[in-house]
Amino acid sequence: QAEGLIFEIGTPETTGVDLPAPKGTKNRLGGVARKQPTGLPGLSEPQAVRHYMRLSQKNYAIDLGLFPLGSCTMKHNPRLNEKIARLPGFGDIHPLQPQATVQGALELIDELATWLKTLTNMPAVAMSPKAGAHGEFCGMMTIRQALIARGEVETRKRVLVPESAHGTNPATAVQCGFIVDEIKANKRGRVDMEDLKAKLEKSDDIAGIMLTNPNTCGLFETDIKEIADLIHEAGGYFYCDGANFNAIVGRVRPGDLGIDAMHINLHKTFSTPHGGGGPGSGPTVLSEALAPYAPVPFVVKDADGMFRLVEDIEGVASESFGRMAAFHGQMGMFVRALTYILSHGADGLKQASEDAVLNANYVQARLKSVMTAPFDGYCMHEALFSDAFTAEGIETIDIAKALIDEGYHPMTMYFPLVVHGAMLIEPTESESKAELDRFCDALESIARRAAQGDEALKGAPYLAPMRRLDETKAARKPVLKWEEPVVAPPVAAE
Amino acid sequence: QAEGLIFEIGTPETTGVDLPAPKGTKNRLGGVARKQPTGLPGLSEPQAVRHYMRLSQKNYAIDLGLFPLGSCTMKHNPRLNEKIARLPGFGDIHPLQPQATVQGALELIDELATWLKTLTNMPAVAMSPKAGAHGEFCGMMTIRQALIARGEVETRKRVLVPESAHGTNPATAVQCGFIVDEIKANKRGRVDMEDLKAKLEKSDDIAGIMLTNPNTCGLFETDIKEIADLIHEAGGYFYCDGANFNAIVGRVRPGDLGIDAMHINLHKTFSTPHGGGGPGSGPTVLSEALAPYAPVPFVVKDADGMFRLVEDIEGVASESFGRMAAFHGQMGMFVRALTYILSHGADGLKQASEDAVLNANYVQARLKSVMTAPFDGYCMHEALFSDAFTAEGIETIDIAKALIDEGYHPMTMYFPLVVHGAMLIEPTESESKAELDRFCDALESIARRAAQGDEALKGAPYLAPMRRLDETKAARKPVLKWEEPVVAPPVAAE
Amino acid sequence: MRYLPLTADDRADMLKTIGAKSVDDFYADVPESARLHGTVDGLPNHQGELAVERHMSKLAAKNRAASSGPFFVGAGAYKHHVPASVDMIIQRSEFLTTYTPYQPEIAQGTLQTLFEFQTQVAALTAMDVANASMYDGSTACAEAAVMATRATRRKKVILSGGLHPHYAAATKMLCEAQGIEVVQLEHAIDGELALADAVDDQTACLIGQSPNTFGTVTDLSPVAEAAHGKGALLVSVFTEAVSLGLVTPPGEMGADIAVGEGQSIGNGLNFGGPYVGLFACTQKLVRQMPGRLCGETTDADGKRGFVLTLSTREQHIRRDKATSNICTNSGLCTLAFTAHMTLLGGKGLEQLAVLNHEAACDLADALAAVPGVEILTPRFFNEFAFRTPMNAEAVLAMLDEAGIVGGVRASRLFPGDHMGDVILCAATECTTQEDIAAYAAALKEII
Amino acid sequence: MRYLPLTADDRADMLKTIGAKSVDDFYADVPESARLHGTVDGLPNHQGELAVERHMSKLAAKNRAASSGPFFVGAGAYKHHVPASVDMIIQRSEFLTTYTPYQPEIAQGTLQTLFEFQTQVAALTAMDVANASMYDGSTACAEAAVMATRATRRKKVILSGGLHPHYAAATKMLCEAQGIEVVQLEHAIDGELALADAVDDQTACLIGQSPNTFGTVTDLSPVAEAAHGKGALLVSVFTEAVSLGLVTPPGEMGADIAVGEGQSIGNGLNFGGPYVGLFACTQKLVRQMPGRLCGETTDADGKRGFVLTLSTREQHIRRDKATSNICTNSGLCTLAFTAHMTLLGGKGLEQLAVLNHEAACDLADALAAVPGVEILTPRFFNEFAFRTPMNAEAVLAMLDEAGIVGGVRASRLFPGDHMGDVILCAATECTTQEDIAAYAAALKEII
Repeated sequence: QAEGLIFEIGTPETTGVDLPAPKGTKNRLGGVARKQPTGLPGLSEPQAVRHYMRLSQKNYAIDLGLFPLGSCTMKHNPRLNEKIARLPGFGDIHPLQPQATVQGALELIDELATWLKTLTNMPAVAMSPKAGAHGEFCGMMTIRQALIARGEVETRKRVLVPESAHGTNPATAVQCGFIVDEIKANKRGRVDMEDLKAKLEKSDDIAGIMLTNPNTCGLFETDIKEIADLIHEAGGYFYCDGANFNAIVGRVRPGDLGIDAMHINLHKTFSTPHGGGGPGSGPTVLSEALAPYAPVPFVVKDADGMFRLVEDIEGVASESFGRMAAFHGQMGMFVRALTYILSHGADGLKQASEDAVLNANYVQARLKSVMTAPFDGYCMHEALFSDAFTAEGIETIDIAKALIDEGYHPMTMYFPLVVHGAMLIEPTESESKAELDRFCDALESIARRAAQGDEALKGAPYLAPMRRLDETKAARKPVLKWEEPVVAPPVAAE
Repeated sequence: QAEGLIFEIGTPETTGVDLPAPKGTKNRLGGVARKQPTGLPGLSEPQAVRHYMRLSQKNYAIDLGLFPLGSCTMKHNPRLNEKIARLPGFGDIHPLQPQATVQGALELIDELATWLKTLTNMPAVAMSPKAGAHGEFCGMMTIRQALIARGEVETRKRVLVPESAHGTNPATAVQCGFIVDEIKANKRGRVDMEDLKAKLEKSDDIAGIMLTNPNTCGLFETDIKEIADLIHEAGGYFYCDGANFNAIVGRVRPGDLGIDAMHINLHKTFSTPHGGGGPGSGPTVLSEALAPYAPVPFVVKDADGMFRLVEDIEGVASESFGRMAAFHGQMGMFVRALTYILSHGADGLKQASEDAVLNANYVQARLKSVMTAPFDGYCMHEALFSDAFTAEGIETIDIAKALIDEGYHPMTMYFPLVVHGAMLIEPTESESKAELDRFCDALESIARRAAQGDEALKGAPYLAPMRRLDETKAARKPVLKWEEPVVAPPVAAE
Repeated sequence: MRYLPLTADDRADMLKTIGAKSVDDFYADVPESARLHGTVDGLPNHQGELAVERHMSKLAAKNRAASSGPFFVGAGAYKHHVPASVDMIIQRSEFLTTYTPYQPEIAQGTLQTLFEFQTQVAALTAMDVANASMYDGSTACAEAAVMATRATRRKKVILSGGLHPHYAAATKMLCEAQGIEVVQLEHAIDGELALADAVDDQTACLIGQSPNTFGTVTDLSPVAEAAHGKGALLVSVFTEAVSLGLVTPPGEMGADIAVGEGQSIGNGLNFGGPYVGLFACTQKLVRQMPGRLCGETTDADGKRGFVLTLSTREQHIRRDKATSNICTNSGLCTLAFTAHMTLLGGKGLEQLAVLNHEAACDLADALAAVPGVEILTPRFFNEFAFRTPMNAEAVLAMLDEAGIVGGVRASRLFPGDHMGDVILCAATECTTQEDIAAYAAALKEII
Repeated sequence: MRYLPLTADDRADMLKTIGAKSVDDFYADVPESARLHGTVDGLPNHQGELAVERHMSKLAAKNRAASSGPFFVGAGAYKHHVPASVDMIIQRSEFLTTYTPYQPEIAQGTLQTLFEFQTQVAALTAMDVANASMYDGSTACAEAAVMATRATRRKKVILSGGLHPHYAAATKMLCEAQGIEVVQLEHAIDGELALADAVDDQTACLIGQSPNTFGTVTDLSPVAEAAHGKGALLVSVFTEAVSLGLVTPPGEMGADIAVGEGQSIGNGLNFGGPYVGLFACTQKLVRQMPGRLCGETTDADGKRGFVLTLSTREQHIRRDKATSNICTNSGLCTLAFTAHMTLLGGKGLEQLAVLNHEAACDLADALAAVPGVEILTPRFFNEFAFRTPMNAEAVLAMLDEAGIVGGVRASRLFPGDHMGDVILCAATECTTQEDIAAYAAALKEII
């Protein structure tokens, strides 16, 4: 059933809040007053609740079933984390209250920072980035600032980025003033070391490399330590995209691999809810070489045991590259992530990684006979397939949409780009074997239909709240907001 | 999609809680220890959350749409009430804590009692009944106790109950040791005064009357004051079933009608959530005549301003009929009801009643041309129809089930009994006109099909999570719990 | 008014459709003298969330929350930890804002959870069948007594001296209204077995409790034997559902009916309510049971589904011949119970019970070491009674000043029973070693 | 481990299916020297909810919640009342635990709310179009500056002296990385109009704020005119979204891009994040916009539906040619905003804004009456700056002792700007007359 827009349901007279009547004070706006009312409709509370509940029913969610989006780590979101984040001592404190009144908040940031450093074996972490891409930005800005300090920012402009990289990597590099130089993948889905070495032959313009590990094919970069050595020898820095950290937490510490910076998606690895597209949080761990350039603010513990925010570029922060955003980072996500880390503990985090990898390998093993696994061997926490097995005319998107009819969210489609018609499946550690078996059964049956060229797949989904949507139409003449429909004037009587 | 039972999904080894390991203390049970483990399965938290979320999707609810169950008052449940009930100062206090540590809780009970007395214009209220039927029980027990005090409990056994009464009324009367004598309804859907008078000709065995007002036909008992007078003249008491109080709050005070006792369903009139069948709460207001017999406990305010629980039958409570249940009543519901009352205020409660009645009359007006309205005139907060308009073979249940396919919860069916194939529709004040129009359109179309004898109605619902369920089968050989399926022994090889 | 969707225009349009001048027309049947003009006196007009929240928060702030410090009150309600996901599940709109599942096609969510609940309760109590819950433990107990009289066609009920006095009171009240004789045995810390001596061939049932109000656990098997020997039933009561993970359950003791309070699993303290009454019995008695029952069946397509069943016992069908007048269960509390129990699983419950027992053992040791304290309960699960050399009320008041809620004075529950120096106290998994040490230290200071 | 469904048996079965001996096989590619044996040092093993909740609650208890007493801090984040239903809506599983709506067929819930959000933001700012949100106001401001340089092909950005210094810092950082010159005008309480004088034909945009960090409201129309005269754009910033109900919005002042912080509507303080950046612009600039956009379309059956659109601007398609590297919005905060705004409606927001303004007027009057206090902000909405005869930090510390959180010292935001005696303070609908009286009385006591 279609649910109307609030503009169609509500009226401008209605309100779902009751406020005391204003006293009628003469205003002190000095004439800077709004001229046109917003005209926005209101809904009474019953109407509003129903509107959002009905809309919610058109969404799929982890709480309802497997959400195997590769590289997105859609794992279970513990409800304890939500409860803790709503304690008034966390949810109801202002970022600019006197610091003496928020010592618990500062301690929490410090404690989370400690565990992030412990899990990565890195000496420093910048807590303020607001999402993964913001964390990448933070990492690349510290590299830029280090190059400034070395007097080489004008000469070292080239950043190597594998073709399998997340799209944000090249975008971030460019945003920081770098030039992107793509490196190829080899037949095993890893960085082509020959190509890398060739790119490093001329090394005096190298700023660094941006590499995802485990990479976007779901594979661990076998030569990662050699890559780190080569980059460092070339005078560059090693940025690691930590989007796939979930595969290795508690088993491998990125600091032991020679990296200089890595962002951590708290909303992936440490399960802060994705919320339909955010908010995220992207703390970025830094090596000794980059630590001095970390952004403000950060928390320090003074000799008297008091926690203190360093907010300005001075003193201990005098080499900082600056401030990335207002205030001190995504506190709401910090609370949830710390709750998650303490709940899992050292043993639980390790077990979670292992279960995530086990689940992905199980899916790979169950499906590789009916779908095409482009690379040999075990995968990490996500299983990659190409569309080589499909009959002419059946595409990855058809398989994805057919999964919807089986009651699942599709996998990641057409990414990474190194594989034709990629399907990237990340089940996460939150799935039971029974759930995985049901999923594999469903996907196996779709894959067989795809191999046989079943045209019905092209019409999928049939059972979703909507059929396939016309994205081309949306982009051609974008309708980005609701407008009052133009009522045709009554035809005048002849 | 079918969702398995926890016994099919879970395993006895799994648990969704992490507890510290026991120390291994020698037990002091003196051998009174469980022999057989429960064998109950556990689920991990992700599995449990998904299980309940998936099951929830098989339910209909007010938050999703109109829930026009007559006599149940399925109105919007404000979320503020849920928030307040979870304040640790309300949700996390023990009924037997020292009273000095729960003064706010006692004050809250006293404050809610005050507003219930104000809204009903009654001098006393018993707060401890746990639901509507428990409130009826409370009221009838005070009557019984008053008769004991008068020395007439053995002689005055007869309680008059209209045939339109809720089934709980006769059940309650019997549970209190009374004998039920049914009185008829007249053609206007009210108490037949002639029948009443006839029943009162012999009056020395009359304990009282149990009358619902507004009654279960959704009508105000026109002769209510005369009824009260007649009962009182006969030496009996007037129990009013307050299930339909929602129609008159703020417009009529039951105390002005001559009643002696009335329960109030906090979960109807004051919107504590129905929760799939409870918990309810049924405070019972009492007249001067009955007040001394109220059950313990109750709250009194001492001269020093401290609130105190009277928990035993002594002192001010020496005439009390006793204790109905452990502790002091449904505190969780009291918190929600008081929040509701303060949010609405005197003006809002009145407006809510008026809107509830307006909405019901609108439904009646919109549908009376296609369905059969058995009584003339306006209704109160619910509109009653009979099945007289349907073609042979089409029953009330078919219309109800067809409503499911239109996206609505059915109305109350086959109640009250005074009308053939009754359909009792209570939209409540929580519905907008647009919502009512959609509902009336849907029901109108079903009614037309019913009048034409559309056999397809008998198969409805078609679009619900399940088709019609076989209730006869369920009752014939009841399966009331899950049992491990018996695995057929393997057939021995010949 | 934020909860009312009708606009002024809507109201006018609707009156027009109806053909009424104003809403006053609808109230024309109300006797003139009973019509309220204006609004009720005293109650203020509508207020916004902020104002209401302030008022309610002030009231809440006047109460000491159990989590805010060392807390040792039990005696029928227990401070346990409830997983956060349980509260999230019961706040789900489709569970919170739905009605009794009278339309099973669109209520399978509620019905399946009830079926799972019934199975869990039957397994926990080791009984054949369980219903879909009662208001609370005390009303379940009263209903059990009446049910026993129906089943045996006898009119006498005997209550043990350890039965929770509120349960006893509720049972007496319900029975006496129906002309059933209730015999209350003398209050005793360890006297459940006295029931065996009291039974006679007029007795419908014996009602014993384990753990009882003083915390004493008792194997009621001898009571069951004595009852059955006289054609009577045993009703076995518990107020602490967590004990079922460790203590001999009613079914293993030969009980015919098991009733108890389910609050401990999934439900908060809530100052005494809403709680959830558990009610189970033998297969033989199932058609005598009060309350709702959910049963398995199939739909028109042959798929497994669930419905409320055996409703011919209930008042909306049977009216004055119903088994009880109860027409609600404790739905949402039932859901909380079953969700928490599902998270625990059998193993989890057992471990939780052990932790409770160990905490109580530690508490008993710590208090016993305080000079002048005498532990009175011989065998216990997670609560016990102890004697102090002073008036218990005074001791509790002084503990309160030290920030410790030390328990319930026995004289509050058993007035007139000369228990002025007895305190009932409980420990659970929420009790820390620090809490226990603080209690013992404060008690030492006081007495 | 409560969050992990695999049982030991499952793990063994699955390894068998895979043909691996143990999970160690999967990590064979990890260089030997980087393999961690055992578990990481220092971090304890898994803990139950109760233990974790205790730890976190202790941390929370060390913070003073804004609701716990008189509270007057603003300067970019505001204490407002959020209706209880908003939090219930955002905790709904289908909103909370879903991903970016890349599969529109099963994400219409998220998409339709985004479309409604965009429409609301456009109406509030009086701009043509709005995107589906940015991280927060400060990053929205930085992105607006860069967008202006793209649109004008110029490389210079001028910031007003009243722009929130954190916004200025974030903007400077992003611009300078890309070789964009940033000119910061001198900090001034009432200096937004100085932007008009600073514009030249190298300027990509002027960035002004109203209400600005000192609370001053300014009609930026002359700035827009001056900018447009030189071919530059006006970026109009706000940090208090509630002001849009009362104060001249960006679109009415001729802004080309409007950015601001949406926290005030629907979102709690959360110590600074997550918040929600609002971003709107003129129709002409729409294809230059960063961030996600939701657009209307139809499905294969012709039904209206919504999709993410114009994604050719975004990095997952454009990679190094994207308009921004941002690939998340602030989804759940957006939902909170739009749900609260839907409850308010236009009329409700206007009334809320008036209440805020009146509270601030009362506060200004009360403080102005304290001898030695000088109100510095000439025209304000709900916050203003005032001068005290003492060091502001000392005054705030003494207010703190009196239980009053009195505001932000200007020197925290503008170090080195000789504002040591200036306090920025705000009032909202949560501010009571008692709060104001307590503030004035305490201040009188102190200075």
